[in-house]
Amino acid sequence: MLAVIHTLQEFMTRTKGIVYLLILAYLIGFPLWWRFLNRNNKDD
Amino acid sequence: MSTDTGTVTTPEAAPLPADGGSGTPPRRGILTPFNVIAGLIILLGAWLTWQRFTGGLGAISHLSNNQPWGVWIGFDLLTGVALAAGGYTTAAAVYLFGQKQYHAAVRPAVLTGFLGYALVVFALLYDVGRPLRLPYPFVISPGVTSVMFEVGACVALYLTVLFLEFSPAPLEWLGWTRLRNFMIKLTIPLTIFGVVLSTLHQSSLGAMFLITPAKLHPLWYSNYLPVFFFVSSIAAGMAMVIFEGTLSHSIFRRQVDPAHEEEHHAVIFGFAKATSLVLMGYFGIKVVGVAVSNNWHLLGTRYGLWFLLEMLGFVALPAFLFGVGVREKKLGLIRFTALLTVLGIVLNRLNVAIICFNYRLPAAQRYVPSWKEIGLSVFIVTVGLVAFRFIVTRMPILHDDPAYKDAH
Amino acid sequence: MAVEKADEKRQVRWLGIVALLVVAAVLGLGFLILDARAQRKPAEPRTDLISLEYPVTPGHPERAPSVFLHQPHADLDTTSILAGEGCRSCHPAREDGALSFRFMRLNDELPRPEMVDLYHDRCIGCHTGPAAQAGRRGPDGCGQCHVRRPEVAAAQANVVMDLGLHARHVKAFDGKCEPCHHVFDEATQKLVYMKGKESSCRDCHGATVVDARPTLRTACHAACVNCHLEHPHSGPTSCVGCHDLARFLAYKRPDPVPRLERGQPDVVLVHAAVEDIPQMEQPSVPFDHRSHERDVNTCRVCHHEKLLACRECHTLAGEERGGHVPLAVAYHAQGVDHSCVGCHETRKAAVDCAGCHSFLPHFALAPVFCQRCHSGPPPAELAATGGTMPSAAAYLGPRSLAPLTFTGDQFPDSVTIDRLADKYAPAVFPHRKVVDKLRAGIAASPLATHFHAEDDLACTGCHHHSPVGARPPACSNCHGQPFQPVNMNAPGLYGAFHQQCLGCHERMHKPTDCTYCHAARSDQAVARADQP
Amino acid sequence: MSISRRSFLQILGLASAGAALPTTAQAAHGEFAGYPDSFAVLHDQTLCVGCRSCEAACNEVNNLPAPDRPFTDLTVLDEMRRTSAGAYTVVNRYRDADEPGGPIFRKLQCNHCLEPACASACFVGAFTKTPEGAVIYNPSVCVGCRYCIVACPFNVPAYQYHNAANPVVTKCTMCYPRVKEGLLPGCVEACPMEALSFGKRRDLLHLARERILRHPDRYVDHIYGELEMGGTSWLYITGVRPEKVGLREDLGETPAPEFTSGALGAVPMVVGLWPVLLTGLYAINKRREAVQKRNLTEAVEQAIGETQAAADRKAAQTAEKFKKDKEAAVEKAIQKALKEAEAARPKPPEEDA
Repeated sequence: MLAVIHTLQEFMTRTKGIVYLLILAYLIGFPLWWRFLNRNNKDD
Repeated sequence: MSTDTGTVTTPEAAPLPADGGSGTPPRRGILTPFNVIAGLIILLGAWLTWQRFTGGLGAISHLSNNQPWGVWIGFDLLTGVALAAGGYTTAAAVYLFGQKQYHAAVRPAVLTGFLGYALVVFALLYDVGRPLRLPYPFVISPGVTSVMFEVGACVALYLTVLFLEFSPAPLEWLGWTRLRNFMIKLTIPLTIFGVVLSTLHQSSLGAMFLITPAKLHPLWYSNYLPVFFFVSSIAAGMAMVIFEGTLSHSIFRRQVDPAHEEEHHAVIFGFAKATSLVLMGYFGIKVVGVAVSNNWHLLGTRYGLWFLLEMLGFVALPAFLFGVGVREKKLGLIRFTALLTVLGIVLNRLNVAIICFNYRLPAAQRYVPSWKEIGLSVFIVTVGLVAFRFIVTRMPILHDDPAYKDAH
Repeated sequence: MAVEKADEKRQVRWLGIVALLVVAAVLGLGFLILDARAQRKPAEPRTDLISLEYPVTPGHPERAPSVFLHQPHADLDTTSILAGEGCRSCHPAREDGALSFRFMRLNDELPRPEMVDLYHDRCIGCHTGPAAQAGRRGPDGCGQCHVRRPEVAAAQANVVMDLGLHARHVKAFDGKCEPCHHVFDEATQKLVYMKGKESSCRDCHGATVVDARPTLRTACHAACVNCHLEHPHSGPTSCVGCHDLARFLAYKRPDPVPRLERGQPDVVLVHAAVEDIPQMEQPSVPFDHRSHERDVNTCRVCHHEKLLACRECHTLAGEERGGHVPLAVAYHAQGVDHSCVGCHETRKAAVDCAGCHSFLPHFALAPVFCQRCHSGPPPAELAATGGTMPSAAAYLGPRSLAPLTFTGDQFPDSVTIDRLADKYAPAVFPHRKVVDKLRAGIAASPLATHFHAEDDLACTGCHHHSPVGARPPACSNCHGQPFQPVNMNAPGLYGAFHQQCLGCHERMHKPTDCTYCHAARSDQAVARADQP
Repeated sequence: MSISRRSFLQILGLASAGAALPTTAQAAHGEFAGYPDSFAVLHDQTLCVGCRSCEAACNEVNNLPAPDRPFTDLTVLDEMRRTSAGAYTVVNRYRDADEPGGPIFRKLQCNHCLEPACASACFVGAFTKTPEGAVIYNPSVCVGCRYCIVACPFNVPAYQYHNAANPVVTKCTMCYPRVKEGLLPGCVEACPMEALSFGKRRDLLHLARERILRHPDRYVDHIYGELEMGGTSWLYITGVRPEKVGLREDLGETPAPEFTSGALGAVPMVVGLWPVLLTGLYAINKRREAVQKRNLTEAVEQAIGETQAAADRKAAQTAEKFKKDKEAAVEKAIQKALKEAEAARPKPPEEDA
């Protein structure tokens, strides 16, 4: 499945690309998780 | 504790105009000296802009194939971003670290930050060969292996964050209360996201030079460059808050309400102590930087002396003077030191980008900025000052809008 | 309240000024040191510098070696300071009246304290005594002589008594060898002259004193300088006279250099030691000793240790006394210039030879060349003669160049190379003129003549990698398209022509600009017309 | 730069954040061998005679702007030149003809690194290292930020500073289109001395080693570009130290992308941890403020309660006292009235109160 990686540049392009997508997801998920954490103790 | 406003001899603080400052201050005619000079500079800027976008980069700059980045990157971008760090440091201090007593300093700092970043992007439009393609890295073809991709993303995002953080002031001025209240609710997440973004791109501006060990002088090149740039940006931000606070409280004293005035001293002393702490830490890690690469022998060369000047004269000295200023409660000394720290950051960024870059090239091929480049930088700073004055004299920055007593 | 603010301002100003002064002082001082370090000029080379230092005894703190300039002191010769004694004020006289070139003593063996006192008393004594009275007080402080970073550096060229200079001395002593050459007679423990045993000083005198034999430096000075002093204007007596290489080489030498007669043979039959002859595989080599003497400037080039035959030290298997270098290696060693093959190799760099030889691989000992040298009687014959060797002269090779074997149409006057003509007109290669020029170069050198016996060997300079013959293969047979993986080493035809011709022109100092070989075809030709 | 990438991350203090930091993966992978069978060029500097045919060919093949001085004018070599917007390659003379040993020339152009700094630095990915070996540039995405020119350790890329409309970065492309068609790069084809050999990088390394072995006195035993900056596809064998012909020997063997991989590796860590730390801090502060506020309000209420109780008690006491006084007063008044009545009856009231 994984194409053969020949150069460091190719390797970094692939890995950093995926990392940036993960960052995007994380930044969206974090506030949602925070709201989920504080959902029930409304009065706090 | 002496409560006077330091060295500036001010008449008894003029009572606030009746309408809470939202009305325009009494105008002393259009031709004040500031306006005249600013007008001339803006005209000059316009002419330079025309030359730049008809004759290309070479028409107004000494940028060359050996030195592709000049004063616009070295000063406007690197120094501008570092000095605009006041935004996230103040916001973090007040909202996240619970330093409510500096509450008055938040809005001016966020304004300075926002204008700073706006100017950086404005300057980038001139420096980049194809300004219309600036969004390409995010939409057309991302080059994720580049540190500049990360810088570009963070600066763009942080500019929006700063705009949102700053938005309550104009909204209050416009009276759009419902939107304003919504923005106020966003303050905390925006501040957190702002600090994250700032950490990233302040450090990545340094990381951009990691790729050129062969061209940057070993005393300034280090694997710690990102950490150096980030820590020095904190010091720069706070020093800028003190320096900008001093200026605006004297120039725009009519806008300052007594509450802000009162907090202003607390801000100056508190920030001075914090900056002194950060500067001493920065000095420590820079010495470690020299030790780790074993560059002690380079201190004996001409560049070594220049490095010592930067470290002793513009990092250790301000840290020491700040300490004395805080202990002896000397307002004047703190203001002078804030200026010294700001100049130190300008020197460090120019060293990394220009003065100690391409240090092996013979002197004849080294870069010297053309007066037009410097003229354009002055034009950009002037545009920033005019915008700053426009905003501060209209919007509730240095005073609270009475309609929103529950203020932030 | 106003007062308090005033002195606060004053304090601030004071503090700022003091801080800035400190920083400025540190940096100013730094710049001064840097400038001083940059200004320091490099040490001046002096041929008359003698660095006086006693061999360091470990654990004993030593001062830097002291710097002594001989010439300024020698110049005092005529002044009153040396009170008429001249050189004797430092160089005491030996029993035979000549000067001892050891300072204030006749031999070297002096313990450290005495040596130190000897120098200090004499030097400082004179500096503060007679010199001071004459108004030229010399240094007397320790640091003035024991200079850690002296501005002068020793630059004595070690010179060699070459054959030319030797011939001049022989004429001066009208043929007698006794004045310089001596042998130590064990019996009488004295130096005597022995006819036929004259040899180089270096055979006995080395860098260090060995069982009472003085060092080469002492021996040479004692012999040469004393002699020059005894006979005024006979030769240099100051350090710079010999130790300045340019000056030394400029001394007049007889031209041509007459042969140094020391009973050496004209032609030698080179073979292993008599008892090893049966193990020899190759025939012996007739060696023209006389003609080789003209090619070297001292005997030491070949006789690099002792003035003896090679086989005395280098046995077939290699002995300790021969540095474990077997005889065959001694003759054929590559990379050294005192073996036969090694020396011939260095001659190939000459301008007349470099054209071809820079392309040919170095040290390629092709079998065809063995007979060139090994043309003497085979070992069996040598063994049969039982010791008396046949005269070698008969076996020497031809002296003159054989005429060209190719004549008529087999040997074109010129060749037009037009296969690649494009931007430039075809190149006309003056074949005969070039070959004649090469032959003239070969004929001029006996070495070349001997090795290029069959003259068509010179043809292989260009017609390489193919048998010599009337119809050598065309260049394009092997050189076609460049960078063929099958043979990456062979350049394409375009590259082959230029590498060969331009390479040869460069090394033989011939013109290398494009239009020398072929006129430019395009309009630039006009612009080219005015070029010299 | 003597510390390695992994220690750099620890120094960032991220390792101490407890997260088991995965070292950047390629350290585990070891070196990358690069594209197999990629082409390269070997420049034998000792063969170069400085005739500038390569410059002329390069100009023609890439139809670059005409130079101001013709390519046959060799006086241009009197001063050092570098690649520029109009010239992908230049020949420089590093030793004059009259110096001992004669003139030395060397051709300067892009070295087509195996791990190009320009490709790593470009934030729109305009530079790519092709499997054929050439490093090519895509002007259609280039933003003109010129970071590639900063990043190139050999100072090769150039920029069209005087083109306002569509400036592009210019550099040698190893004649990528020609190579794709199986032709030779322009300069290689034009070089009369064949000082430029074109072929597979593997074969050229063998060729270079063989030439050095065959002529030990002509070459310095070093193939420049075999390892420098992680290896390049333009190799040099020289007759003098590479430094003397402008080939820097202090660049090291670390490929350019590795210099910035440490810093880039720290980015996701910051994004991952800073929000947690800051939100936590904010939550703690808010909680502390809330607790303080609650304590404050309790204290206030308590204070109010006490004052209230005290006030009540006092009020009750005063009321009590007040009542007693009033009764006393009433009592006294009654007494007085009685007394007066007593006195009035026997005699008329002589003195009034």
